[in-house]
Amino acid sequence: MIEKADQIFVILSHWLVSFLPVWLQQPVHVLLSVVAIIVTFPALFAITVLLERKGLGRMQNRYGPNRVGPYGIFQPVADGIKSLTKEDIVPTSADAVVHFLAPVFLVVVVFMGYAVLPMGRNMTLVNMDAGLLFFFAIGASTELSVFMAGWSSRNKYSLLGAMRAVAQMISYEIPLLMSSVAVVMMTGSLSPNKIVDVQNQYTWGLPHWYIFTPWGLAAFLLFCVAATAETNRSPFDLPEGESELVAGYFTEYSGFKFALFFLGEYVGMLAISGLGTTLFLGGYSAPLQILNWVPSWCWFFGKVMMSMCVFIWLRGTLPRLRQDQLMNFAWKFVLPLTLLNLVVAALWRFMGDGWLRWVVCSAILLLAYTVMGRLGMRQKHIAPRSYRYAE
Amino acid sequence: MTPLTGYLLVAALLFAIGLAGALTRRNAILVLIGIELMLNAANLNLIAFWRYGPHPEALTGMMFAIFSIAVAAAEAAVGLGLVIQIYRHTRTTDLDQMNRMKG
Amino acid sequence: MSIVFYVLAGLTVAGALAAVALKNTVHCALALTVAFAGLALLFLELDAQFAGFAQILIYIGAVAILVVFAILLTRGSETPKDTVYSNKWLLGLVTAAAVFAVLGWAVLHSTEALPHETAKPAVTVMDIGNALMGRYVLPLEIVALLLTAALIGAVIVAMHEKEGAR
Amino acid sequence: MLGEGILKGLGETARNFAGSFVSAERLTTVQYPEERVAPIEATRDFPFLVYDGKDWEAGLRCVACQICEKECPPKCIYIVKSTDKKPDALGKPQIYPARFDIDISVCMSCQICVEVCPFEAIKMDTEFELSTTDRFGGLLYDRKELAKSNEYYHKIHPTEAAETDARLAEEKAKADAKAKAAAAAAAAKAAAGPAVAAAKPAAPVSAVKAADGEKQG
Repeated sequence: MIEKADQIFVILSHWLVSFLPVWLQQPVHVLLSVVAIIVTFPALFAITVLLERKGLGRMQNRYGPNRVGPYGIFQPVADGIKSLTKEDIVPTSADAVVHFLAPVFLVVVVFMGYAVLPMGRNMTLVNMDAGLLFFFAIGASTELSVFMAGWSSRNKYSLLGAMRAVAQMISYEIPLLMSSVAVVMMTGSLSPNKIVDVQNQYTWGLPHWYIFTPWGLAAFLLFCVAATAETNRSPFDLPEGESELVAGYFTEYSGFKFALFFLGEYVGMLAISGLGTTLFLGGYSAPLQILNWVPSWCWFFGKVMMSMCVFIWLRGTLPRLRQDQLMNFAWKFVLPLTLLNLVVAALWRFMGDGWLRWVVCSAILLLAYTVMGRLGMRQKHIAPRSYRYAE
Repeated sequence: MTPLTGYLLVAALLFAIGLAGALTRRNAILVLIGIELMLNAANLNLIAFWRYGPHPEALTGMMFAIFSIAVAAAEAAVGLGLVIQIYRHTRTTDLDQMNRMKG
Repeated sequence: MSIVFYVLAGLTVAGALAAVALKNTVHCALALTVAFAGLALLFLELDAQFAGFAQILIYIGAVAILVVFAILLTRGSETPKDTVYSNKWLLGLVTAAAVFAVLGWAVLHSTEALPHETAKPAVTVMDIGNALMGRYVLPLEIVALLLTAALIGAVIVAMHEKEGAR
Repeated sequence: MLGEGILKGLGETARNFAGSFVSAERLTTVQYPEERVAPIEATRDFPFLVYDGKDWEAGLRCVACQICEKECPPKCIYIVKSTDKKPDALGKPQIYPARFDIDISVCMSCQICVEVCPFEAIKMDTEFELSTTDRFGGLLYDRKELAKSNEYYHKIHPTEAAETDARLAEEKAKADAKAKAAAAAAAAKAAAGPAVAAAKPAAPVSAVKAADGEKQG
């Protein structure tokens, strides 16, 4: 029975496909899983929106939305209907084609990222052995859609917002990649399935998740920082800083296209937290051996929603970073630490088992963290503002 | 018309388009775009020959293409850096007007 | 010749033509991205998975954005006043056509040295890793050196002069 | 150590988050239409006319002296005096407002009309849910809608109402005393009058006219 619950989706899909002629079965099977993804993740997006608004409310000592339906459950539905029925105004000076393509391109690209995430035991849409590289390649092309949106609106604020967003995403893409390279080094394969299988073993009931190793914890924290920046969230949401940039690159968007951007951002967040779970939190493996009876996909979606709650928690707490602080932090703190983490991961691998490697690796990382923190991020002497007027 | 010749023809066409772009366009960046296209055409050739070549397990073609992608990215970066510097110096990216050697 | 190849080839060539022929430079850059994407799909069609993803990651992820940044920094996005083509554009077209003619002739008349249909090479990332670390370790180090040099070079070239010398 | 501040901040929001479910004093939100907070006594929204007794028209304290109309900064009060008179609380016949309109969409609740009103006739109400569908007529209140009983005034502003009533009662007492004294003096003069009148009937008439002349000057 437990096995059936775990493989419920796979069995369901095979059962549905069995009615079709043989040559049609494989494409329809893939089609079914694609439809499943396209249905579940926007549903998760709706839940996250509700969680976010209620969570932020509770953090600020107030209720969240509780008027639309019991405890505000239908609030996402209301938001959805509102944004769908809103009039879609396109500025006359905007470049219509690129203006329309930007959100479509963003959503398509973000959904393609889900093809490689292992959501449960043999529940991966496409089992590529270079799956991780595919995910990062897809992640890299979201910047282009951000730029297209910013430039095509022909509006100073949106261009400025787009420039900031692209600069931020590029400079945080390298730490994102480097911190996952550490995981790839330890597993020896780029395939997310293999990464999860390696983490799925247990000693004394405790799983081999990478987050429980010093270099893994460091890589996970750096990955989270880079992921928050990559999806323009919480402390790094400068591009759509409402206070100074109106709404950043999607100022000139309204109605359905704005909803698409909103969807793209949240589905991107879900994808990057899905990847974080796969790389560091053992994808669909249970936290304790005795809990293995719970279906594997429950763990995956549980961990993804937990990381979303952490995103929301960060958003409720941290103020927005200034652009130069943001860049400074990326190039002078996060990147060196990720490179050092690669060295520590190598050290961890070749020092063999035993407590020594725990001590050495953690010592190096802590030392580097304090030194970098004290040295790099000390309050530098702020030079008087120098203005450069347009020549 | 074996698949290989198909790929080679596409690569040749891409190369010709890149060359045409590089030769006819006035804007320096468009010339760089033309050069990028030519480089990509070469990569396509490499991988086509690797795929339909005698020893695909030797990976020579693919490795060559990967290194060529890396080098082309570096070249694009430096090239665009130069273009920006020239623009900042002479206020124009129009190649026809860059005919003076004076600094 | 599978239909997929024709579709992808058409996409790539259309993207390349648009990248070269369009008037608005930013549209050229976006068309260039379409050409890069078409090429990446062609690589995947040729079962060069690693090269295809590397192409997407490097070209669409970085080079396209670089080109677009360059266009914006040099105020290229405003529509130019005079014609977009240099005044010796005909000569350029003729040379390009000649080059294509020669290449096409060479390709079509080349002897059938290579077999038509070879087995699909099962290339895993492990083999690429071993090749990179084994046979191609020297080129790898050289490329690493070159990339660092290019990184520093590009920054120095494009750095804003501190003393504002005009 | 870099990151200490972040952890402290996260701890604070977490405490808030958990606290809002547990401790009542953290979550101070009042769900407005269902739960209501009793308005504090000094609340003031829009003016209303006070009337004594049962019949609002007869008991209306306002004597249409139009001071509030002149003093009202946004000029939202419009008074039309009545032609006849009606007895007020002290029994003296007074003019009353035939029309007394306040446009509460213009009124800025500044309470100047209450301060300047010598007859304690206009006070500030605590009623604020006055939204209507009709933009123009709906918010123009006439005399009938403005008039509210003194008991209602006691209900919304107890202390202030008590003071006002005390002051009115005192005035009434003073007026009664004066009236009584005047009546007594008149009675005494009436009693002494016939004796003097018999002596020189002609003299007092010119004296009274002279006295009137002085008073006029």
